[in-house]
Amino acid sequence: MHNAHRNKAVITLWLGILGFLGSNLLQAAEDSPPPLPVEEIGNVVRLPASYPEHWMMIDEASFFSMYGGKVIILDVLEKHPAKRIKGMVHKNLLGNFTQHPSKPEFYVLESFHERGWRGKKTDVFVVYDRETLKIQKEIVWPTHRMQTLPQRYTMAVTGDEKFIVAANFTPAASFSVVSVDGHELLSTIGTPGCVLTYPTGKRSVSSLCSNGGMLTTVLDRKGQVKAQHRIEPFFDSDDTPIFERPVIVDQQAYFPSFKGKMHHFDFSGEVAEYKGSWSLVSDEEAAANWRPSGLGLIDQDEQGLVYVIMQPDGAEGTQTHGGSQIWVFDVAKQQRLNVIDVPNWAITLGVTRGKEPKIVVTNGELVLDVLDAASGELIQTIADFGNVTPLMLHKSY
Amino acid sequence: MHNAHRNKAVITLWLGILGFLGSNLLQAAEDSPPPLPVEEIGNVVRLPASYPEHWMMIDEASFFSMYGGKVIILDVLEKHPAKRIKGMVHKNLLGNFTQHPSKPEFYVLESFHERGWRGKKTDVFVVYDRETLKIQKEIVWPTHRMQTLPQRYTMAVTGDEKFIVAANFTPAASFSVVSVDGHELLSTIGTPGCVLTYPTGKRSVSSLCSNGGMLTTVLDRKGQVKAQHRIEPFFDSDDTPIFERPVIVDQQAYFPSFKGKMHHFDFSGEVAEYKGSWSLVSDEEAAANWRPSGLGLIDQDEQGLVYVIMQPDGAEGTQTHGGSQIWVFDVAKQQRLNVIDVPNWAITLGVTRGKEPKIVVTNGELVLDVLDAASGELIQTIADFGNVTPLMLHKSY
Amino acid sequence: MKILDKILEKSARNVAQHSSRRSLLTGLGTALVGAASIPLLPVARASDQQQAQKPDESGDPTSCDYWRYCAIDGFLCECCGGNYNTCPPGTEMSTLTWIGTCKNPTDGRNYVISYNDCCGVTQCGTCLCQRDERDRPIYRADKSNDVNWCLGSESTVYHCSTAIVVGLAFDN
Amino acid sequence: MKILDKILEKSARNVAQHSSRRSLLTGLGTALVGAASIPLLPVARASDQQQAQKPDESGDPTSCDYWRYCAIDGFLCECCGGNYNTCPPGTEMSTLTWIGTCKNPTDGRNYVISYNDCCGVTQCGTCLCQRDERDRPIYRADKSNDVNWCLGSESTVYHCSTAIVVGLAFDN
Repeated sequence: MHNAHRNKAVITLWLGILGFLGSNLLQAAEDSPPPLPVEEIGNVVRLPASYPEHWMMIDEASFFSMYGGKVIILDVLEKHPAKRIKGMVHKNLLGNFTQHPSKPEFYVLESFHERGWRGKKTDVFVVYDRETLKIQKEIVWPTHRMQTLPQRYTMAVTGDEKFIVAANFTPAASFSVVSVDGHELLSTIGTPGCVLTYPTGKRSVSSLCSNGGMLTTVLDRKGQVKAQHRIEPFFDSDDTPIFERPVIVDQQAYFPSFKGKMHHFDFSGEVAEYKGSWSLVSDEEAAANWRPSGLGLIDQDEQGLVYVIMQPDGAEGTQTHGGSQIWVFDVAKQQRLNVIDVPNWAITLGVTRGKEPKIVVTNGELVLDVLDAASGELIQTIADFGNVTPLMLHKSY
Repeated sequence: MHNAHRNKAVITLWLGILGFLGSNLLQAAEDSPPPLPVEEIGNVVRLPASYPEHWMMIDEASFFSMYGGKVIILDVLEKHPAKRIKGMVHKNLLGNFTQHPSKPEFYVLESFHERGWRGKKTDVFVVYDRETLKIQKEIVWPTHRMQTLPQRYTMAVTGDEKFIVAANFTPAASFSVVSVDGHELLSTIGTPGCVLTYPTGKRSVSSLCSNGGMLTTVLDRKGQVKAQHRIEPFFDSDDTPIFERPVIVDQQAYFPSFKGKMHHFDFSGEVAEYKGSWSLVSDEEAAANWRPSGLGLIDQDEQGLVYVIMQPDGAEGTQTHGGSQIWVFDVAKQQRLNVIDVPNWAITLGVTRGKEPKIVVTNGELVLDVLDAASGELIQTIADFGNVTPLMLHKSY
Repeated sequence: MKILDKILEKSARNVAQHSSRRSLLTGLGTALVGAASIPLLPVARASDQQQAQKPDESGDPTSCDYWRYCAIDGFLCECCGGNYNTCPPGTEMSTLTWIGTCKNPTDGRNYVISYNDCCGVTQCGTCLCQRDERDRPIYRADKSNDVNWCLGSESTVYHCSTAIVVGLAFDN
Repeated sequence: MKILDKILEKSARNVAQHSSRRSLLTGLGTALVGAASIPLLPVARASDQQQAQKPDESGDPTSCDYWRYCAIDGFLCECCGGNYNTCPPGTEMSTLTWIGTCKNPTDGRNYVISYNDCCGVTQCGTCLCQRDERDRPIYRADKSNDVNWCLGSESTVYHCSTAIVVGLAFDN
């Protein structure tokens, strides 16, 4: 992190209260140190183009004042409370957020009324530069973006890293495609009955459907629709609902059901392929109603381990309320490796990048607990970082 | 308070989950009561054109998310926490607020950027209808309104009730004039070195000046400047500063100084007239540094008594930090009548209208304590009304 | 939910001056996925029937436990200057909604409840109530309360939620 | 201020997940009344002087007690990704400011401090610090911190405040 020096003349406005004169410096007693120098005005911090592994991007939904939503860039291992915040960007009215994995930029899709809450509504897609947190480009959106509580897959970057796809909901469902090169809006593609944008293969997008199936939309090199494929229903949206929030490990997607079944999709090909399901819970645990629960209830580390918030005594209606434990799975082996008791409930979790991952948890008091992923031990609790409702946690890149 | 019934057809959207048929009603067992009727959709509450005396207009500055500022209309005597809120209106980016004393309308002067925090800024003057809380008219403002922490006199209605005047700050100081009839912007009048809009006489506006004097601007019947009069300095803005927040009782204005001198102005004539000063504190109290302090630190009841927040051990820098007592004065007799120990500090106070006034205090935890003005006794504490920073309290009309 | 209630009630006390967090924050109003695949259906209004007995309902609409709120997730209009079936002044009631099925404990019948949001004023910010019974993710938008259902209103800004009886459920 | 500190520190604990209220909320940046009557004045920069001793300053810029903050009222940029004299990324430093005079306890000199706000990002919302020494109401805008001093910037949205040494005070 270094400063961008702007060579701006120091202009001070007030006559009479300023008495700084060069001659004063000369009059300083020889024994006393010289006075502090006049400092430059206009300096602004610059961030690195690639963020350290222990930073997280906190989606502060600002649920009580949605005009003030923001993404807070936070160093979750910093011990000094005052030095944890690295920067913030605005994200209006439950704006959507995603990041490019290798290019130093991220994206916010947000809505504005001409007068705060009234007047013409405009949705805009905004490209932020990671180093300056300045807007590189703004695209006026062609339709109504999806506006919900924060999700990881309302927007995504495609497998080839060349397109950003973003879900719309008017309430008819569609998604729009933006090029990474040049940031041009390329197309808007209807996905009747199916929502969200799970990156699939190189240039495909899968969406989850009301009939319990999946729809994969294949894009061509110009970001236009090439084909759409419907995958037959694999769950019942009334009786055996799943979370719309999968974890995707090496293009293998895992969608937990409300009751703890794990549905596996292969997203590595051009079209999503259903690979069956297995259970996160034993028969005993199922009888005790141990269930996945939470908002951002699932994430993975870079070693491929998957972390899921689990609640005991789950019931109809408690599916997003969070839980008291985090279960760690090797999803390839369909094996539970560890159980972590969280210190103070867990509503959302996010896992940092790197070989020594940390679990960051939005706890029951809506502040963050940082846990060591291996030992489960509490490293620190982070409150007071400009937060009110930090509902979703993203890795940084 | 009665409902505005909108005769809207009940349209329900979901096939399959609805099984309501008239025939079901007929099948109800004879012993059991009939089912609940289908209810109308689209009803909206209407408020009375004149609000009860025990309602207050709470200026929620929303200091941590200024896009979400609002005026909360609150019944401060209602015992049921859920029934205290009567309505809310938006007030963006520390918007200014004032009310017409006899016409069922109030005014918000607020600012919007085209995109929340970015893009073209527009200031707008908004007329709200008291009964519907709907916007009657919006005027795009010709310059930059004054944007500060809430004040009572950034806007005001003139003595003849025919004009609304509102302060600007670009940072050059001026005010603009809007007609009450027709709500037309009439003029913008420079007030070099002088700020705020204290209503004076029928159609004059006084402003407080950096040189320690006052400027009275006289308007003509068309809301144009007719004359400006400078009143010579009566305090030193460096050494004997006063609060810019007077109480105005029957067109007699009282401006407390930081150290407890009360400066009296006669605002009943065309031009403000300085009437000298007297002390709120005895020599002993002055020695103990009892001083006025707070944000909305002063208000009056309809019997003409004046209530001031006082702090012990006052010092340079504590002038807006609030205090532990409220002192009650008969300002005509220059006499202190009562001292009230507040339960939990006081930052701002407002007094309700009527013969049995209540003092509403924004306390040290930024929630409201309601006190009986006569006895000083705590009636109730009001938290949890959509508030974060309720920095200013206004009577309702 | 009991555990969560405890935690969040504790939290609510801590943030007393901020707002009640009666339960976890997860929703807004009501939505409509796959509008393309699910047809819209106007439903007949009940005719006013003259009957000896009066319809029967009890409970406290200021409480999150009120029977009509079984699938709600949002600020209760009852606390915001409106009530359980009427919007606060200055707001507009959404026409798009999501729907729950709740049992009236007094007459034992299941009713279809439409959770119409009130739109066009800054968030009410008090009496947050999250029940979520039979709430489904956004792929079943007809039952999803995580969507901002003010999307079809003049202003898309969410203020609070009502709970309106729109009919008897099938099983009655 | 000590009493208030106690009260507000208690309050701050209560709203820990909301923000620190290190002291009362009363201000934003710096302003300029009577711009018409007070001329603007560019002030000469200090030439870099080669001296044996180094300028001396101590204290913790993350603490509201830091000497430069004697007249501040706002969120400390030191906590927001910037520091005491540098704005956080993505913001713009205001050119209009208000000014205080603070004593450096290390060298015993009084310095003129310019409280330049950082503008153009939603409120930082932490490390609120209110000192207000020699702060004056808006009729003396040069010394007033209740005004939004982002008014002259590209965005008028206030994020946090810096405390920049711009010279020695007269009495040195």
